[in-house]
Amino acid sequence: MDVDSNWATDWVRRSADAVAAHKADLAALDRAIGDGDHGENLDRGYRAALAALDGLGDDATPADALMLVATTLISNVGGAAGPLYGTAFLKASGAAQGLDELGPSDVVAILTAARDGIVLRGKAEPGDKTMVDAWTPAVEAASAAAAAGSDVRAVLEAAAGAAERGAVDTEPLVARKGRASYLGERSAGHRDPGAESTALLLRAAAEAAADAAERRGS
Amino acid sequence: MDVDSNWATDWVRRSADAVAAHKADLAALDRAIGDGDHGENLDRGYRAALAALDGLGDDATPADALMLVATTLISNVGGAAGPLYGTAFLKASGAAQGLDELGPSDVVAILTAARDGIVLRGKAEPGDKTMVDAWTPAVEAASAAAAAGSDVRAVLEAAAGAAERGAVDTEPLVARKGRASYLGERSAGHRDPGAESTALLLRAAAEAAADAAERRGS
Amino acid sequence: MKKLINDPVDVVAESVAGFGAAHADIVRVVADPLHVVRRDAPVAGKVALVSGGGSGHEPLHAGYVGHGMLDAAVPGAVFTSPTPDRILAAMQAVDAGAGVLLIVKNYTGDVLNFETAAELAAAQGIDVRTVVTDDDVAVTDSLYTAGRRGTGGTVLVERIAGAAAERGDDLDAVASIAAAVNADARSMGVALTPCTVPHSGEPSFALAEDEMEFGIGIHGEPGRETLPMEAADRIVDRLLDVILPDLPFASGDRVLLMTDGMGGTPLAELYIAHRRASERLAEEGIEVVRSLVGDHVTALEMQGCALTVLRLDDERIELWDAPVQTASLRWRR
Amino acid sequence: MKKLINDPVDVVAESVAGFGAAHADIVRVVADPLHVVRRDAPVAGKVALVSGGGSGHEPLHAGYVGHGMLDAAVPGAVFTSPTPDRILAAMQAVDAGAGVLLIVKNYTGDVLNFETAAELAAAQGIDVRTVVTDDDVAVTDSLYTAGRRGTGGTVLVERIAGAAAERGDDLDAVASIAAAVNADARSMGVALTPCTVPHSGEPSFALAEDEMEFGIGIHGEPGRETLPMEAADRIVDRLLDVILPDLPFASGDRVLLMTDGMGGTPLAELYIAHRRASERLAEEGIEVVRSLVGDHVTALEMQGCALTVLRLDDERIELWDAPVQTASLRWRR
Ligand SMILES: Nc1ncnc2c1ncn2[C@@H]1O[C@H](COP(=O)(O)OP(=O)(O)O)[C@@H](O)[C@H]1O
Ligand SMILES: Nc1ncnc2c1ncn2[C@@H]1O[C@H](COP(=O)(O)OP(=O)(O)O)[C@@H](O)[C@H]1O
Ligand SMILES: [Mg+2]
Ligand SMILES: [Mg+2]
Ligand SMILES: [Mg+2]
Ligand SMILES: [Mg+2]
Repeated sequence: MDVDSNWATDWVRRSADAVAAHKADLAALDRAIGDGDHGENLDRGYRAALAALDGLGDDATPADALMLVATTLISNVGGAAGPLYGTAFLKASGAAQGLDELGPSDVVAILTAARDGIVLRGKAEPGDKTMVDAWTPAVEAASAAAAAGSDVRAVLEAAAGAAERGAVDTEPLVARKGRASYLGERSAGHRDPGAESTALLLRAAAEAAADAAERRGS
Repeated sequence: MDVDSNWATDWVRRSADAVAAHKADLAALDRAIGDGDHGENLDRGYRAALAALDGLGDDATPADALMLVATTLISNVGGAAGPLYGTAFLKASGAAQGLDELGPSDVVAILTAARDGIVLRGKAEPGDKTMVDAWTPAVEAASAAAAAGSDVRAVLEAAAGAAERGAVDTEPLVARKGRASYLGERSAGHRDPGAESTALLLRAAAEAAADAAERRGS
Repeated sequence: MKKLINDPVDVVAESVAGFGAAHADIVRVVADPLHVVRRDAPVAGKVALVSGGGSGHEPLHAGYVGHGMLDAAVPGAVFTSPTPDRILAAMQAVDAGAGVLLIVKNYTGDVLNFETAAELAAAQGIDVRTVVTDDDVAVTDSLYTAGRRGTGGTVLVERIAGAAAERGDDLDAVASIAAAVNADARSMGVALTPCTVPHSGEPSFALAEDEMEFGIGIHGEPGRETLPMEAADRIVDRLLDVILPDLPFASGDRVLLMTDGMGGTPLAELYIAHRRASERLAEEGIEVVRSLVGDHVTALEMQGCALTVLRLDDERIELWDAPVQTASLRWRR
Repeated sequence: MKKLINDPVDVVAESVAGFGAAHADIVRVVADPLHVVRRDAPVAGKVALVSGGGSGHEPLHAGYVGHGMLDAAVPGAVFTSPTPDRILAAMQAVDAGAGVLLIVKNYTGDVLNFETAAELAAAQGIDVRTVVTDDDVAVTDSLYTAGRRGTGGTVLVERIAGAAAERGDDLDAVASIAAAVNADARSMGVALTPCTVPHSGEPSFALAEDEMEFGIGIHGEPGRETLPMEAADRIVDRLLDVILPDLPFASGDRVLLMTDGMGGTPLAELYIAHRRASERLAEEGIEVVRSLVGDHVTALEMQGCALTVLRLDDERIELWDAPVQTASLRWRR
């Protein structure tokens, strides 16, 4: 089964919950190799997004919900993550344009557009120890799952799992982009906060899809 | 037996040693009810006085030595204690004027002049929890000893003992002069640093007299 | 962590409001989207200078808004770049048609948010140039990192370019003076204590009683290396050992020497450091012709110091000395 | 205790030397006996203002030497009044025959040392007046104590009396303006952390993580009482609850509001406090017509803040606004 705008808004709500619940963890990761504000920044952004959801009309499409997340994050998060996540959701919204229901390949297109947006803005390569190291395996796993005939729920499950592994895999890396890069070798041994938050957001997407499937009884 | 200018210069040396040895204790007392600089200030002054002793001619009188202490303390100690001790030694020097040998009544006159100088400058009364509370019993004990026919050594021993008891007796008092007075009731329970340093200086005076007596074999 | 604050969420808004109340003769504060503009903005015919960045570095940047320096400052959350909507609003408020120069400290967040704002402003017909400051020599490898950070040199860029704009230079000229000042400035700092972001409550890093963080960043991000604590003169020499060969500064150069606090350093200690730095530069035949000592680019209550050396020439000296009237830098007005 | 110093014994000498190097356009430093004079001293025909006190309160007093403020400052050891020989040397250096006004903060040590210096100067034919500042309302009982302490109000006295001297007022007039400003100023401070005197190495007092020292003195001497830590607005209200009824300040008054750091407080926090203080004064119908926010009278690296409120009239406003050119307070020059 496919997902619709309910999934998109549920994703926002679950993302807000996850970020709020892990705010302190993200702050601690960012304190270790950055400046400690990643948890607070994302939380401020998602609280604003949650509030903004009320303004979304009943006829809103998934693209509308994604666009709302994009603009809200851009004007509330700040720091590096604000424009990066903002661009991700902006591009994701573009990829969802005109669609009321999203199938497995649509979801892959959305995730790919999001990842490409981040790379376009931030110019990080895989292995630079950034959120790209969670997004890239997520996109790959999602593509593989879709190619293998999985449904949306399984595609997002694959993406979330890969992002989580990708976040863990940033630990030995030496940062080459963002604030952590100033630490050079000393950045190794710590997980990248942006990769961790990416894993949280994609897990929220998967849970929203699982719940949608459950509700529709499939 | 009486004392001469050797006693006066020995007093300076022993005072410098005693202050250096108890610098940290005086600092701690002053930190509790003041600003913690009393030890350092007096130590700076007595180190300067020690250095200045070299400039004292062979024909220097006790009054010259006391004057040298006065001017050196005035221009090196600063804070409240600098002018107070400075005035004390200035007046003490005046009381010793013209004398090469000091007998019991001369020593009483010197201590009295010193105490009066402090009261003149600082306007503290007995019981205000200041150095006056060490000087006043010291003067009284010295007078009593001299009146009873004691020699200089015993007179100064009486003064030192009384100053020490006077310093201890400042502990329950509430300060009414100097920095400690800002604490009001909270100043009770702490010994006054200036009273304590007075006890150190008078103990040094007594030891110098004892040593002079020993040397002369009396 | 004890701080003179109310709700941590309100720190920036309340602080900027207090700033506006204290300096109403110089600035105007707009609460939403939050930004600070000089009282008389937009100034007809003048190129406008806009800067901004995370809060917690006060007086940077709002303290430098006024005649002869910035036209607007855009504060972000503590240690967090401001968002593009605020930056855009500030640009719109101060543009007088002569264009806007953005002065951006080189941190990924600042660069990305100001870039977005610049795109939006350009789309509205505002003529925009951007100078990214990157004077911090603590970052060794600019190729495999986000590049050198913008620190103390930013204040000097704001001042000298601000004076050029006040003199009537056009956008390209102001931008090129700003870029040249940045290119001739070098900075490096050391922290003796960490700082604590209000909403975090945890110190930004750990330092033992006998350690210092050498090459610290102004966001409390750990520095180049943790070294044993040393005497002030030795610390200053260590900083200059990195700073001087980098440009390089050479015998005969005239420079501005800035000894900057981190927020929590007693001024008396900064002068001790400044004394050794001046002495060392004299030993190298470098003449300190202008000095600036105090808290200019801070990291909350962090203790330590940063040195900035800027090569001067007659024009820069003239611009430096020109009238300036801001909350934190003021003379001849 | 980590400090940016060399040998603790050299702290004051090295710091003042660095100060002199940084501000050679404004001051001249004499190393022995140590004092700081304005570059163009003695100024013909002008009444000279001399102040001083223990070091550790920077920028007080050396930071206020210059046109429109002090003619000389005399630094003592850290938290220790300077000795009479230094004070006398400063008076001799700046007296231009029109007399010298001594501005002395009311601490036993300062009063006694300046008194001695004044006697020596008078014996040399210098016309001397003394104003003892005692604006700190934290001291409740002036009869059975050394009396109220001089704190933030001292800066305002130095500034306004300095402008009067620059205007050409004679010694009696300058002294009476100084005394009147002191009489109309009220201050009180609170510390969140203690400070550590360099040669001592021990914090001046102990404060738990949830405590503050209310009515702190600027030498880190314990305050009126130890209270549980509170939000900034509540702390500011507590301070004003003591300050305002004391003069008393009344609805319709025009005032200068000074929100002072203790040395280690981030500027952003001072503005948060200033915001509430301005708001509260407005609530009471008191109009804040001039503001001063920052580190002016500090206690090394102590964190906290002090508020000073001074009643203004047209003349004081005019004197306040007159040109001033010192290291730490400067405008219109
Ligand atoms: N150039 C970049 N490309 C992709 N991601 C980046 C880049 N720079 C930083 N990031 C991500 O941003 C995260 C930090 O975000 P955040 O703490 O909000 O910003 P800041 O570093 O400005 O404080 C990093 O953990 C990293 O994942
Ligand atoms: N008015 C006074 N009369 C006599 N002694 C005083 C007076 N004021 C202070 N003292 C003495 O000075 C001592 C403090 O000296 P010190 O610490 O050197 O000066 P400060 O208080 O200026 O730091 C007190 O302990 C007290 O004995
Ligand atoms: Mg961060
Ligand atoms: Mg003391
Ligand atoms: Mg940040
Ligand atoms: Mg003292």
